[in-house]
Amino acid sequence: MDLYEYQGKELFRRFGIPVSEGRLATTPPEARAAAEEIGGPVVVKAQVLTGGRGKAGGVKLADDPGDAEQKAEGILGLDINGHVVRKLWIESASEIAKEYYLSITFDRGAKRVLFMLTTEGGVEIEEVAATKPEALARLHVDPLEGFQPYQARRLIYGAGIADPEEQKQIAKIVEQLYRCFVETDAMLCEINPLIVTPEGEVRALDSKFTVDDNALYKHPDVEEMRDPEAYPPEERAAREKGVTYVKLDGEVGILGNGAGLVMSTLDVIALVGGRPANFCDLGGGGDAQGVVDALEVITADSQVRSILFNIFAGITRCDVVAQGILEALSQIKIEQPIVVRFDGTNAEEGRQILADAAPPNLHVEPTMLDAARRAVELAA
Amino acid sequence: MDLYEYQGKELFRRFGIPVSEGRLATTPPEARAAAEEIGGPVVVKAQVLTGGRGKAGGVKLADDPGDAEQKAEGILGLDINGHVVRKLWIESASEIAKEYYLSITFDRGAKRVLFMLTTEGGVEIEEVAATKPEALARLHVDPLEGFQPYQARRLIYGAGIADPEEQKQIAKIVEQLYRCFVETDAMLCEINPLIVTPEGEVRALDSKFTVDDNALYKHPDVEEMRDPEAYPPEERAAREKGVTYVKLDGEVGILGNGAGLVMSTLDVIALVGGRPANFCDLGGGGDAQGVVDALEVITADSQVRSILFNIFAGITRCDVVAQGILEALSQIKIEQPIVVRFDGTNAEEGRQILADAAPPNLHVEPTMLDAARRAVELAA
Amino acid sequence: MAVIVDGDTRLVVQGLTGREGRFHGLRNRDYGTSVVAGVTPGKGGQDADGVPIFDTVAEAVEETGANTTMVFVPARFAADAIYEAVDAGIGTVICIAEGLAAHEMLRIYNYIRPRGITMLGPNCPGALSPGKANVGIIPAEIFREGAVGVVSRSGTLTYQIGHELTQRGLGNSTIVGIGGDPVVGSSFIDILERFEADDETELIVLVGEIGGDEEEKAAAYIAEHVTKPVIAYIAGFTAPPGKTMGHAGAIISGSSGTAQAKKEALEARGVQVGTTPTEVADLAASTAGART
Amino acid sequence: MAVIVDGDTRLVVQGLTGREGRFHGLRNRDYGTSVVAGVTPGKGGQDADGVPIFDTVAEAVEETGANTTMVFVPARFAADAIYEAVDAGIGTVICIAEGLAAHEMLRIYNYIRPRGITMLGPNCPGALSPGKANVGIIPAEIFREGAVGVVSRSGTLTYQIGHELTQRGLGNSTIVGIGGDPVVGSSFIDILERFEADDETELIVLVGEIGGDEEEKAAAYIAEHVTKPVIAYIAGFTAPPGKTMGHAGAIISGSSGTAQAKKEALEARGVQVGTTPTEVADLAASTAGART
Repeated sequence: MDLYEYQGKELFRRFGIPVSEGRLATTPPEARAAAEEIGGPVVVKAQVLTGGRGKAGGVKLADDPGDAEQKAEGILGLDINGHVVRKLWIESASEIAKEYYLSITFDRGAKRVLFMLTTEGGVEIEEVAATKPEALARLHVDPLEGFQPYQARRLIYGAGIADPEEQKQIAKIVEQLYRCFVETDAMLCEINPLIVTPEGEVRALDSKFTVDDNALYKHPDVEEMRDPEAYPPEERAAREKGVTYVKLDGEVGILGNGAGLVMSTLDVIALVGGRPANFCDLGGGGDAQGVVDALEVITADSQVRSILFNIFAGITRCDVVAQGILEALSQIKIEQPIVVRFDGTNAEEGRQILADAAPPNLHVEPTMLDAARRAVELAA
Repeated sequence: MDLYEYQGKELFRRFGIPVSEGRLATTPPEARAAAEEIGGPVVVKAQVLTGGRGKAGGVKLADDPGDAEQKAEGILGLDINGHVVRKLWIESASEIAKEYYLSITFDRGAKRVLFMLTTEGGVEIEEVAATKPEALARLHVDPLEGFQPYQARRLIYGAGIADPEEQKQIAKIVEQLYRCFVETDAMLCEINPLIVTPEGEVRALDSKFTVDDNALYKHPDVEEMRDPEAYPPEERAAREKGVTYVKLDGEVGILGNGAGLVMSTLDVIALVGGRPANFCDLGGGGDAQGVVDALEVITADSQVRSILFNIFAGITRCDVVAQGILEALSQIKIEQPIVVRFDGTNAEEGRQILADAAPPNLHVEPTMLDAARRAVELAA
Repeated sequence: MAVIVDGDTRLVVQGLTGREGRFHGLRNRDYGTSVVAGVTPGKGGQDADGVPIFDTVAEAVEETGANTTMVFVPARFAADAIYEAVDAGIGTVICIAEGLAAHEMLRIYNYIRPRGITMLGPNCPGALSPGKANVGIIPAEIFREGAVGVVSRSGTLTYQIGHELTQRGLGNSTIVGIGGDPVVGSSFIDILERFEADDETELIVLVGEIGGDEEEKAAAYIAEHVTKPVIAYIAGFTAPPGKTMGHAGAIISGSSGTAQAKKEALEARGVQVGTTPTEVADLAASTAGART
Repeated sequence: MAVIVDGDTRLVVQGLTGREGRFHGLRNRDYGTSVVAGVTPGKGGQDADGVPIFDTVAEAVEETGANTTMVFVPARFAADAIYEAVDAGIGTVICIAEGLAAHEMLRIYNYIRPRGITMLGPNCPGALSPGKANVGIIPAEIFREGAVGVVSRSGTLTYQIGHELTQRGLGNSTIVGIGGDPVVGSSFIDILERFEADDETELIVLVGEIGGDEEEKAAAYIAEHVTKPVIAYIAGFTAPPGKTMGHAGAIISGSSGTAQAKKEALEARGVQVGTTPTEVADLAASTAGART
């Protein structure tokens, strides 16, 4: 789960990482009021779960409350990479002497926690990694060792930060960021830029924060930060029903069990000349109600012209999926043809159930490739 | 550092381990007032840093506040294994259906944390270990793994606790006791007995709690619990000066560098027919002031008839010790003869310093054995 | 020989009394796996169709000599279950449960790794050595004994490919699902190393997917250490960047971790990559044919 | 050969710029140890009498090829220093600092142990292989080369015994102080194993003290695995029960861990136990004489 800048900063603040004072606003008058409360010049920042908002005009300096209201007016409603701006973070404007970069991520490959620090902040870290790799201090941390002060020192000396006052502040921020990362079950906490003011104060000027979905149950306070409206309506509906669904741009609705098989099905559909309308994974335990819910989500997409069930059952059982299909057909009006391919656990039982009920417009195919071809034909 | 029962229970309470309501009292009227506040029958319990207070008459049931005052009168001032009772814990009396035992300790040998749980509580655990070892569930925990719920299950099933309500409460207590142990840097947390009331409620009825001296700097709240009056006055004075000193019962005052060498010196003194008056370790860095402080502590013991300096210097330097001896002789009136044996780092320089100053009543000997014999002779 | 599971496997099922645990645990037994025990706290002394249930894994190990566990408990209890198994002396952990908190699994990985524990999953279908043992949820009836070792990040996709191999007359030494979670107990490399050392395995099929760089690392490892032919498949060519595709593992961020990049990395090291499961099976069949 | 430290030791001193660290670090160098670096955060680029100082151990290792560290920082910073060294690739840690929090050291022990790190201390005098290298605070001038390996929980007591050995013409292969804190990186057994394998060592002197059961375990190990003669000494026969005698390690609780119990355990396994350092040296001399 991705957090908005202001939410990430709220977590930073709780863990003692210095951030600027700010207020949330969803309307221009709220932006004005926020600027008044904060006093002095403010920055009006679009809150969107995507990058590139600066270039898209989503961040503006405002000299006074009136100006803040005006800037808010201009930013609210902007479409930034498909994300419509509905929230603004009004923040006390900072004077910036230096821009650094600090992050902590979950390095899947190394099976370690990875810190990165560079004095080349304010730009994309991938760019720094590519063009000035020597400027980027990286350090892996064994989670069983946990945070140790030397880690901050290695980062700071590695990045070439020589000012003792900065060293002291950053060492503390590194430690608190580690705590923040672990105690919120984060996958990524990025501060870019980590600024140094002309007075030498170090502060997080932005936040990028991703929390592990599988650990949200431990953090109801973070779970509450979820903004359902940040996601496309189909995905929102799917999430409410517990279906793993990603909207794509084609005509063949796809439903399978297991992410790998579903991705492979998407690829095969493309290879035989079709376009997948979605990614939809019934998951491991797929029960009949899950099938009904998934079909409901898929058919809500008006682009869908045919539906392909590609099931290779292991923990899932084909008979249960077959029952789900029949149940869905009895509950929802489904006009698109359905192509079914069953293999694995109880495949014959599943096929038998469908054969016995013999619903119209339902086609059982013997192989994945056959089923994909048929679904593409039917969508044509 | 050992904690009193009431201090350990205070820590238990902070970590969510259920204890009975109680009040501290140092006089009989305070005991009465405490009993009044608590209401109902109370137990008046001597607070001493030693075991066996029950047999010594240090724990009494009181039916009402008047009785509590009377019982307090009888217990205050008792000498229990050399510890004079100065504090009482007045605690709401518990009905006891069962007595269990639960502890967590630092197992030096196994380099693990050790849990022990048995339903044979209320007696010394060594006795249970010796007579009914099968009744004692033990479990080692790797500190890098930390607490995991299965640990509580293994203990509970291992101890044969079958009642689900007890299982649930004890599982929680086991978890909280682990947290308490780790987060206070304890070396031992023992609950004996861990009682079950007739209503099925599980509660810690006693506490034995030892905290790592080397970690006290992290826990000022625990450090504050130290009761200087609980220690013999010589040891108290030594502690204030930062000298490691244990009072013994003989005539030869002993001062060395390094615990092993000092213990060995004690043994050698005994072997050559003398009796050591103390154990006193200058420690690793022994500076001149440390020598002065240590001599002050040793000579405060009126039993001391001669003083033996046994120094084999590594990190310590003999010249520094020699200067300390001269400084002490100039500052304190020392009537006892001093025998000095120097070897190791800067031994010659040290001997030279003493030879140059040539204080009266100071004897330099070439070997540990010679020095021990001389000191015993001089004490005779 | 086979790898991970074989005739010496003595399996304890953590969560054998649950609906899914019982269904698959008993299926594993029906296949011929020595399912010696189940563990469900509070149900010690009961049995599941004759398999004795214990309160703790330690008891199960002591009483039955179990050496392998299948973890079938809900994700929130899986970390505890894994530690319990490992501390009770179990050497091979197969975690079917999915959705463990990533930080928990990261700690487990770093805890068990230097202790020499073998682990598959979380979020894995298990391991099947046809004719010897099946531990997990792989539908064994579609596989037969043979010389192809399969290692995969995805469950059902593995069945698909294994199924197509079977249709071409190719059997398997072992089918290993390493799991789709962000951190899993074994990497492709760990399993490739075992297949390389395994007498029964003559050909290896590696089934990857978008996200991470395990396939790229495997490519480098294969070039250095694997003498047996390897055929690969990568799922997710049509996946849009920046979207999580079901598996927590299957996410592409920016340019790295795409199916195309993985395919190129593998091909650069001389590994043939099929574009569909069908093509993978065809490549395997022709490679196996060429060798015999 | 010698054990722990020898001619291949390349030493970094953590805390070389401190008063004690500098004194002993440079003494070690004067003895002939390759002291290649010092580490003090913020003093990188300086030098201590020609030994280059680095801000981090990682830099020191990279620049100088250090393989051993001597930790001479205050106790509160020692855990951090040890992790820093180990994570920078240092294989041998000698921690002179004393008084680390016991829980911290317990975690360090369990962290480094499966990683194959060798550690002496905390609260140890280090290791001296006469004629080869001295790392720590052992006064090297009183020892000479020879065939007696000494392992001890106590610093100064070790010097005493080594000194008496020297007076009897016996030299040492290595003198190893394992440290007096409740948890130390190496046990008697770890060092006995090394002495047994060490060509130069012909006789072993074990110096124990009251508290714990390391001596009892060593006795059992000696009976099983040590073919070379072992002479032992135990300090603390006159220590009263229940009192801490300086070393956090040296405490007797109840009946276990007494000097008498340890002596009996050793003698039961055929180990000669001297009652004074002098007697130990005499026993060693006669044993060595009998063998040559």
